[in-house]
Amino acid sequence: MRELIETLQSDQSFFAGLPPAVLTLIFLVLGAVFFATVMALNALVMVYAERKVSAWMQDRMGPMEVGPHGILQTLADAIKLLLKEDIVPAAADKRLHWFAPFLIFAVPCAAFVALPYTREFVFTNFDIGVFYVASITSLSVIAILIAGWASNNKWALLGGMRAAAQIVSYEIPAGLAIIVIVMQVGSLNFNDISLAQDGGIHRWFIWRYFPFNLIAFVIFYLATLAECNRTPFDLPEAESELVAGFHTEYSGFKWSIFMLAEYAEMLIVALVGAALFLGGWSSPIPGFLNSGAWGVLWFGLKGAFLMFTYMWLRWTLPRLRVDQLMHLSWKVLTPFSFACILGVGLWMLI
Amino acid sequence: MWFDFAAAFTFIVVGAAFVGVNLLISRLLQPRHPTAVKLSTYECGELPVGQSWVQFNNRFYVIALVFLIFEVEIAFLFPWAVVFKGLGLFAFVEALIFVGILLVGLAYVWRKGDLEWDKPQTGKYARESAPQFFEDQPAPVESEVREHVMA
Amino acid sequence: MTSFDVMFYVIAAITLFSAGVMVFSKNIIYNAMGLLFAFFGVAGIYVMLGADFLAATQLLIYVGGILVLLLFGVMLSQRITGLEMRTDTLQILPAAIVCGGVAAILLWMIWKTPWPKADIGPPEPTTRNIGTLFMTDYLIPFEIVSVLLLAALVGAAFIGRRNAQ
Amino acid sequence: MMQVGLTHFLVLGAILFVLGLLAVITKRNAVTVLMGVELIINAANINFIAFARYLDKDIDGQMFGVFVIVVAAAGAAVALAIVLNIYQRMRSVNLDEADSLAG
Repeated sequence: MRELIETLQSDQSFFAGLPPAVLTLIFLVLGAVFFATVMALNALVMVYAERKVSAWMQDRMGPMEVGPHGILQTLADAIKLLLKEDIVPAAADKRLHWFAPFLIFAVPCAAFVALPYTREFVFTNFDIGVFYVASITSLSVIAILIAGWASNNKWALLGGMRAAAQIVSYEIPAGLAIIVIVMQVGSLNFNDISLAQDGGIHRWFIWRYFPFNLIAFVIFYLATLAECNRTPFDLPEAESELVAGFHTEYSGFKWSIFMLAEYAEMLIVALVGAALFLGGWSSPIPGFLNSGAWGVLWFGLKGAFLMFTYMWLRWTLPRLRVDQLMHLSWKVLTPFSFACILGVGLWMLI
Repeated sequence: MWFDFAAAFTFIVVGAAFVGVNLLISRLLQPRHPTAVKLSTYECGELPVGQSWVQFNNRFYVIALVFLIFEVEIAFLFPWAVVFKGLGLFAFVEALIFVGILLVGLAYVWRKGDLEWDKPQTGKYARESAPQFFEDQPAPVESEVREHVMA
Repeated sequence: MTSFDVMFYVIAAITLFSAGVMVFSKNIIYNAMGLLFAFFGVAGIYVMLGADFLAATQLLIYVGGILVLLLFGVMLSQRITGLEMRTDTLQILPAAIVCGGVAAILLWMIWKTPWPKADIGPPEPTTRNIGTLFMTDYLIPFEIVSVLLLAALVGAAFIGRRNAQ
Repeated sequence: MMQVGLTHFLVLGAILFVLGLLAVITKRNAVTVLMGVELIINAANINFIAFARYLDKDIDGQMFGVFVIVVAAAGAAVALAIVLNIYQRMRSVNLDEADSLAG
């Protein structure tokens, strides 16, 4: 990205006259707008895919009316949501009720900046990439707590508290699973991590140090699933007991901002999982389309595959109980992730 | 480094602006007919009782506490993991001591039952200990009910 | 003014404004929100000072950890009605005198001290150095941190447990 | 307007410190007082790191910063536990009411 800006400046191009700071700012804003659009489109596509996948798994048709095979259904839903009345309950704290959607959307947006998209073109080259993503995504807890509190609704507040307790519990195993990979690479930079897995499917981290990395991947997968409040970890939104959880009192487009953020967060954890364990932008077949912009394709495919498995699980598994949830996080995943660090560490020494 | 963080800052600002623009568009397009019933708090059709800013069980606090302590540990393990490859056995033993001491803490809260959430009780014990809200019983004080529900 | 200067003033303004909200707002949740942005701004200041690892640690521990703990503390320690979410202020006059005095002394000191003019280069990545220092010069503090955390965990869990009484 | 240097960071730290101090003195609610303490700690940390960058040109100051953050986390954890305990005994977190040792 920075190289691109420098090339544009040095050329006798249209941009040559602009001061570097302004040019950089323009490019950053354009990039950010691009990624925000990607987040919105991602949600549109994923909601459609989720409906079709669930229909397929339950042997029914799913949306069929709007457009061929109902492909415009989510677009119609988005327009509908845009036109809906936005209700702020009279008892709510209005300012914070407005504030929470902004925070919850800005957080995943900031995480996109550090991911590795291709071998040559990195948007940014964070030296602390993984750590940065881990810390910025931990902010969404605050947004959820604020949304739950500001609604001044018992279901919303209880849902928010539950969501916060769940997310913070699963941040620990997820972080420890990331450390397992960082130990093997010796760098927090996403591109270094992807580079270490370059050269085919057998070089991916998920297969190395068998079975420790595989266990770490499973831990990371389950923990991030829980952080996204997805089934079987969707207790904060358990509709039978808590109505809609922390966004019970949100309607209209503010509600859809929460949905957008949820799908964006799913995309982020899927992409981070792909970058850490499944080789990032590198091609699964050695030497096959393993350069340049193809990286985006591979990276996206791996992420899409992980997201498909999220949906698969959603329509397969029942919801956990609260006590099972805490049990799984603290008494199963956390000890096992420490065991993975121990095992990989010992293995690397010999 | 500054470029990367400037990019992150820009993304946060643009992300918030994206929300703002969309909410503004929505605001211009949507109908606005607020009524008292529409603006009331949703409690499954019942009239809301009291404020929702109720008090919760301390268990939430203990979970957050254990989380904070282990989060700090993770923050310390990240730089260790970066240099582990080059330093070898010595660094491994040091981290082992570091993690081992903290695992004592995890074992403590585990043993003391701080990580337990209420389990649904079954069998004879459940019938005896379940709260009885029947007519022959004195009516439960509201706060007790709430604590029971919120636990 | 370079872009560095502009960024400094932007971040400083965010930090000071939110710290002001934290201090002067009477609603505890608003105080916590002010603190959120103040922490964020301080993380930005760390980045400007070339401490990238520390900035991310600030986000992870302060915002993702301590602030969540504080919010839980607020929600666990308030009465049912919204009125109690307000927090009163006491001792305004003596506080103003003390704080004004401290501010005057600090600013006077900063102004009077002849700070050496330093030529500094662009910031370097710090994580690797921090890791190495943990394993060499700061080995004992590194280990003692785990003892401190253990003590805090056991002590706070003991005190905070509901049936401790 | 002079170029941003060490002095600017120190002044920012000083103002943050004073704001935190103000919160600690004037607030009645124990949780808010804790927030003020966190602000003070952050102000001190800015100074550590500013000196590390401009005077020491080393990262020892940043090491100090990391340890300060850890100690702040441990302190906040224990302090909040105490506040919650006081609340359960006295049904109040106002510091001027929690003046009895006997509970």
